[in-house]
Amino acid sequence: MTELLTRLIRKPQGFVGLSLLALVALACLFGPALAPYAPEKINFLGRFRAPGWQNWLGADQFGRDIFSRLMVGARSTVPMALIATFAGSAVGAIIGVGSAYFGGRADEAIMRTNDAVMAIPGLLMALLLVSTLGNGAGNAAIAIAIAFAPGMARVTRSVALNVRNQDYVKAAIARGEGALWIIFREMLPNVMAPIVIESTIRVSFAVMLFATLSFLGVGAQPPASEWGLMVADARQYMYQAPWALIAPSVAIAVAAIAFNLIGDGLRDALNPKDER
Amino acid sequence: MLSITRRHFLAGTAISLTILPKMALAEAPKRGGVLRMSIDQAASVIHPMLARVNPEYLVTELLYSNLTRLKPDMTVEPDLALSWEPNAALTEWVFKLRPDVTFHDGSPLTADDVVATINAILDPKTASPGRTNVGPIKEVAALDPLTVKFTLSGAYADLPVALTYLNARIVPAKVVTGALASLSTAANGTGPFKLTSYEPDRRIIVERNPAYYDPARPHLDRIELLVYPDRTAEASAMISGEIDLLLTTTPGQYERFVKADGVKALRTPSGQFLNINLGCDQKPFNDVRVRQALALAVDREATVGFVAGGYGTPGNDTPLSSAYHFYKNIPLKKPDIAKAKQLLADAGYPNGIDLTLIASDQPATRAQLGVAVREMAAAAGFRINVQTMPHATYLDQVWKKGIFYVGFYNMQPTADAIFNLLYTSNAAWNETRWNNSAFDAVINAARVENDEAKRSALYGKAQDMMHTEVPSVISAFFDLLAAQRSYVEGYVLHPRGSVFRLDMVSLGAGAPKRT
Amino acid sequence: MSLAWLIRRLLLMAYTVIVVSILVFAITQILPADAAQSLLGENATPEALAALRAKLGLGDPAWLQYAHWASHVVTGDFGVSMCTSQPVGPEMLAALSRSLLVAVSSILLTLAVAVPLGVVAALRQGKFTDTGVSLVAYLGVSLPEFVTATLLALLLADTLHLLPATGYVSPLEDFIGGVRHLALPVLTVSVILIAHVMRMMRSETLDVLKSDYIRAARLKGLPERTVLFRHALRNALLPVVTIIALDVGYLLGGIIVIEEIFAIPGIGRALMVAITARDLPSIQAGALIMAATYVLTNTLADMAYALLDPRIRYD
Amino acid sequence: MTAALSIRNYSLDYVTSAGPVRVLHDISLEIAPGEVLGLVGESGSGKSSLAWALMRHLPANAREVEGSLQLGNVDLQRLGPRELTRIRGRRLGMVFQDPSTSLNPTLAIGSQITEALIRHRDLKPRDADALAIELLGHVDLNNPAAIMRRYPHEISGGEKQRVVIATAFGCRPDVILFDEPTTALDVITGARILELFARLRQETGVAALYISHDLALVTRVADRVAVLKRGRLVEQAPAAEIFRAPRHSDTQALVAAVPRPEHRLVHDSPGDDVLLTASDIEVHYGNPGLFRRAPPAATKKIGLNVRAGEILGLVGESGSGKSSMARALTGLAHFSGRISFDNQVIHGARDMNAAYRRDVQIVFQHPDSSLNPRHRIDEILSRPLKLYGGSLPDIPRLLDQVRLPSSYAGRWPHQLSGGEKQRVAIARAFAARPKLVICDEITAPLDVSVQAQIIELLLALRAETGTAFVFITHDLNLIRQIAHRIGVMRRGEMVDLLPVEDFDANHIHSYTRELMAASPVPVG
Repeated sequence: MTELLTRLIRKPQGFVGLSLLALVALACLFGPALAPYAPEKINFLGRFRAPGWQNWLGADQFGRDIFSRLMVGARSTVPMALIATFAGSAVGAIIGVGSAYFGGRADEAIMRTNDAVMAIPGLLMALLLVSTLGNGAGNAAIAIAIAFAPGMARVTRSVALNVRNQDYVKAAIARGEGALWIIFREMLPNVMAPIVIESTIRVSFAVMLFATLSFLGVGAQPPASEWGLMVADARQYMYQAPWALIAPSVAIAVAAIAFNLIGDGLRDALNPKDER
Repeated sequence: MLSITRRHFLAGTAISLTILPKMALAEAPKRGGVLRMSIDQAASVIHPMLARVNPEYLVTELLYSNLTRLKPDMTVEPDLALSWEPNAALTEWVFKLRPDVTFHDGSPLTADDVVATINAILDPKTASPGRTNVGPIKEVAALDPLTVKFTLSGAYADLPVALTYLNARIVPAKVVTGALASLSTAANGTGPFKLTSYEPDRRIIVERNPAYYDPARPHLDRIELLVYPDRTAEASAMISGEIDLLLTTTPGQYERFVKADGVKALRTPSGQFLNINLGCDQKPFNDVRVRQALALAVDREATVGFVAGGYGTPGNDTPLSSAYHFYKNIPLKKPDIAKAKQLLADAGYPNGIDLTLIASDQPATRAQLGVAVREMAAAAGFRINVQTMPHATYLDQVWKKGIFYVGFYNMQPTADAIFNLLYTSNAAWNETRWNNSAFDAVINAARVENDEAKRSALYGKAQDMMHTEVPSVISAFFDLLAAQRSYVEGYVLHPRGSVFRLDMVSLGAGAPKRT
Repeated sequence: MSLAWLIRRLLLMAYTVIVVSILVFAITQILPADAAQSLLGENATPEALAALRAKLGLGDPAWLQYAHWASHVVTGDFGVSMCTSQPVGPEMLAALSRSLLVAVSSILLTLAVAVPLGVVAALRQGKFTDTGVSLVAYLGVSLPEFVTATLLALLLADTLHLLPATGYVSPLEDFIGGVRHLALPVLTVSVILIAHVMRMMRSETLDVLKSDYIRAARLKGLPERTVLFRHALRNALLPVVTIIALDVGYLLGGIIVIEEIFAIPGIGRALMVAITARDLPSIQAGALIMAATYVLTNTLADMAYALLDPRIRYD
Repeated sequence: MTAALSIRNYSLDYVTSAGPVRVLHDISLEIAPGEVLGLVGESGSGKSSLAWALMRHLPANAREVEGSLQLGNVDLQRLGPRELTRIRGRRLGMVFQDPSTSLNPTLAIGSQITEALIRHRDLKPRDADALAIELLGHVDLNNPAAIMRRYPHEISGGEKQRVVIATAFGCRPDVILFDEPTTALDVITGARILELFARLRQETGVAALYISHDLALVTRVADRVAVLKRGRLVEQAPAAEIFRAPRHSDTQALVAAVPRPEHRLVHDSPGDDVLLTASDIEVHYGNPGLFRRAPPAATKKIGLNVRAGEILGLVGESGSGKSSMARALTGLAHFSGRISFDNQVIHGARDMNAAYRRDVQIVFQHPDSSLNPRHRIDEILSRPLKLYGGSLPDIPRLLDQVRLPSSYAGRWPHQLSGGEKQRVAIARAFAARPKLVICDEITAPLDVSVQAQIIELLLALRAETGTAFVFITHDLNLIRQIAHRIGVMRRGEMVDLLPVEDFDANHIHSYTRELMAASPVPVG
């Protein structure tokens, strides 16, 4: 793993990506400790206060300190997106590898159904699921995971297919290894690299999808300090307090860019060509 | 037995109609032109008896007419009915209809149409929201083609006001007996405008009804209603001259309009309010001390600041705002955290109490009030968790059943209407289940009381009882906020929030030429 | 492009549409509050609710409702919306046409901007333009739609008054007005698509330039311009066709937020309004029409791919 | 008279993360006009780097340390990009190794020829078309006009190479570089291409640098041969002499490793009891899709048997069905027909019990893909041991058996060379103490010297354990050195199955004779 990290750091994308991620991770881990005020403390006199020494990033329509809300909100935005993406990727990966391994009619059936599900765009699928499960951050995460699974299944299947045709898989089949051993010990380790790359990039989509769901009012619910919700609320007061809109938007962008850059950096670092 | 003032007051006559046009306008309004108005959500139901939200009330007001109409000062004026007479006991009312009025399809308006319409509204199968709001009507009959007699189940002074209710628009009898449902897609009323095109999600177009009973009105040739779901973008459209008039806006955008040129920001105090309903039949709110403790924890001016953006008036836990006729000016309840804590302790909650406050997601102000109250009440020991949910789920599982949730209501025409709607034991929407017989007695007495002074004393007593017993915490009334281009004339922002009178509107100098 | 392939594609399309309809039907069955309640709102009296549920057939078992509904759809009748009691089919098709208007113009703008930028970034790999272009691409991809929409509206509409801030005008009725009103939404969607397609175009061009046949062309003594335009570009453009087809799904359903902010009554927003109002027929019709459009565009993309790449032969 | 191409004291470095690596040391070579110089060397000898240097197409991290490259009177190193396009193709042509990737897949063949002719022969498009058709006819392609409109994927590998050659010769360059033009082709097609090269060379008198790893082939094509070993010029001599009397030790090793049918390496004869009999085996790939008929069977009713300890050779060109047989015998492909092994009848992969899978092992062609890159060597070897009742301490014994140091147990596959990886694959097969090992072209991708070591290892293991082999290859000379019996396959049919000594008799199948003619014994 460390050797992978050093190779990632050497690449410009990787370096910038990791430093941004470190920033986001800092907010996620020590957010509440760093926050100067309680995120939900309303302050009548502080409404729409411009950024200054009292509120470093200004205050919103309730007079709540935006910097504190950003710090605390990190915890309810990024980890949720991470969990949703990796859950969706795991499910998708298993479907993809399984479908590639069994091949033939099973593969055809699974992939055709998978494509059918992909006919419904991610956001709409998430909306449908959230309206069923009920509004809220937890349900939004589940909805995003389910919406991501078909896409990941498709990517994994194509990677798994060419791993399936490798001779070492054929050798394993020839010597009578069980299907489970082949899928989990022979195929999956070699399919991991592209899965990791693909899901890292999808985390940035998850962060944005999560924010969009909150914007549409079905994701995180007030008074949660989730970034997407902060942007949605701030939009009404954009002309009195533009900072209330800009701060969370920048935060979402930083998180999304971080995962995008790391995804690309990983793609080069894990690229078999420079494995030597 | 009836005092002269009383008769004059109740028996509205055609006289007042003729006065109005001269007094209000300096010189005759310009005829013609196209008005573009934005509405915040699609008017998906244009069936007059089933309309539920403001855009739908607007469309049906353009296409149909009631017997009577509410003026901005909440008093009544004639519409299809020219005059009306109660009997001494206020249990029977006779309405005289305006002669030679025709529906859009040319068929004449007769008393039979009024009878059929009222009966349809009262029929539970129609499921019309107006059923419980048009007054205690037992029976309605046509005495002659232009006269209708209402027989009530009890004395009721406010029938003319009740008949201004938004669903009580008169439709042709042949439609009621034929296909009532056809009104969902086609319109045949007596209103100032006729329906030209109906694409609910995008645009609704109405054009002048040449056969309207008042030749002077409407002034406009055509009105286009456009759906703008996003308030911020809608405000930008108004400032850039895309739209002439908008139905409602938020405090945030209102302040933009105040500064923008060519735009006139409109504001009027109203009786629209958010109430925090306390289930008085279940723990812990069956104990009045808990309710009073919560009422003392809330800083009313602050809620006006936070939730109404400063555009509102603080509430005193009674549903009547200063815009109401029988409003009693009780000194505003000041927050008193120490006393609230003491009351909670007496009620058996020395170290505070955990509660879940439910707020549906429409309108967004419900959750904002929840958040504000949660912070304020925390100091007094209330540990409140605010939970939001989709409006449909809220209606299905929480409304009228929950013990602690946020309600939202437009201003009603009369004090009796609002009390009977929400707080009497047999109220249509008895949310708090307060079921206070003393309070019911006061309201019923006021209902039948003719004497103005006695009636206002009774309503005053009712307000005092709610002020002390706090069945629900009402901390803020909202001003209605809207905006128009400066060249729009004759539009009055009505405190009821769902009356528009676009037939009075005309386009002055500087209006863009629109085909 | 044989008949067998077309038949297979049609069957596949039918299969997809059926799966989507079953999936959407299943999900909408377990919606907490049912359509009757959301329709009647505050004034729903118990008996009115019961009457409406019976009328709408909400009481019967799920599969019966599905069979009943499917039999109608086959004859092209998508049923009537529970809210507006207008026939749902024409409503959704009209919404689809408006969404397609935005989608197609965004795709054209994207191709016109992203393809050249991607190629330039590839040719000047590592130099200033490449990093510059890549940075813009990362930013474009990393901002949620509603942030980009807000910023663009703030800049172009409110401050510079170049474009109308919101509102939809059908180009058929007023072409100039229609185009001006479409400008901002199309620009917002294109910012995201351009970032996505540009990055893809850059990596494709780099791969093609590294291939053997490009080396062979160079070593045949052909000038760099010919190598780039006659040989490299065509092959690098191929994958873009499939990516654009996949993006159509996003363009139809994924830009609900943009349709909301710019008041475009597209199919995305129509579906969202239907979902919040639990209007089953509209949800069904919308999802079905969107799925059919998505599969149709993918089939067209495959055909276009076959025209561009002689190796693909559908027998 | 100036040389057509002269390389003087040329040295080249590649800058890698671990510092500069010297790839070519002080190379001096000359090619007279009309002369063909062969350049032979194993992979990693630097022969391709020299070709790229001449064509001025070196990778970014290449550093030309010293020396000069002269094409006639033109100093190649001082050419700018514009002048280069006047030299490449016009005066210095090139034919590449893999024809299938040297033509643009989405462009018609005709236009890929005429674009070079228009540029270098200054012809108008109409004349260029006519010339192109004439050239295609000249390289023995039938119906050249039709080929002009076809796309690369619609013609065979051999035909594609002829198109590239026609284009190169069509521009009438002074010198053409040939970078292993026949390696990617079948034996017979390769032989035809060499005949074409000889004819065209004779007609046009063009000078050529013929690069290859196959010393035997180069001696038949070139006038003089230069041998390259790890970037150093080891020997230069006329083609005839280099093979008969190699002076330098490295050249001698190269010559010795070239397989010659007459040097038999196996002298014993197999036992009589039959180990395995396969009868009318038809291998099927893919199953009928919704509307697609199932693709035709890869092998048509093949029958063969293997006796205990015997080496059965299977030879044939790609697509002849030999690999399909290997897959059928190990249950990797669906097949109809019967296999009887150890008095047990098998109709498909399902009937192959653990005993069968233990006794019959397979070693694959590509070393890179036969070992799981994410497993260490000891883990790769431990699996068969666990499955077939070996024990972990056996791993050092297995490694030693294939002459690899036991320290390799802890290494990753990508840290081993091609030959070493193939040895690990062989060790994995022998871990099961099998009765029969199927080798599917296991030496094809290896250098001649490494190939010789692998063959020698297999024969030693056979002597030690008595296992039988089915050795599949396209190299007839190699198989005639070790097999007892050889089956010749063509388009899914077994045209011949006869003992090795009968190969010179006259009753052999015409295709077998053609195959023998296409892989002659090196000159001298």
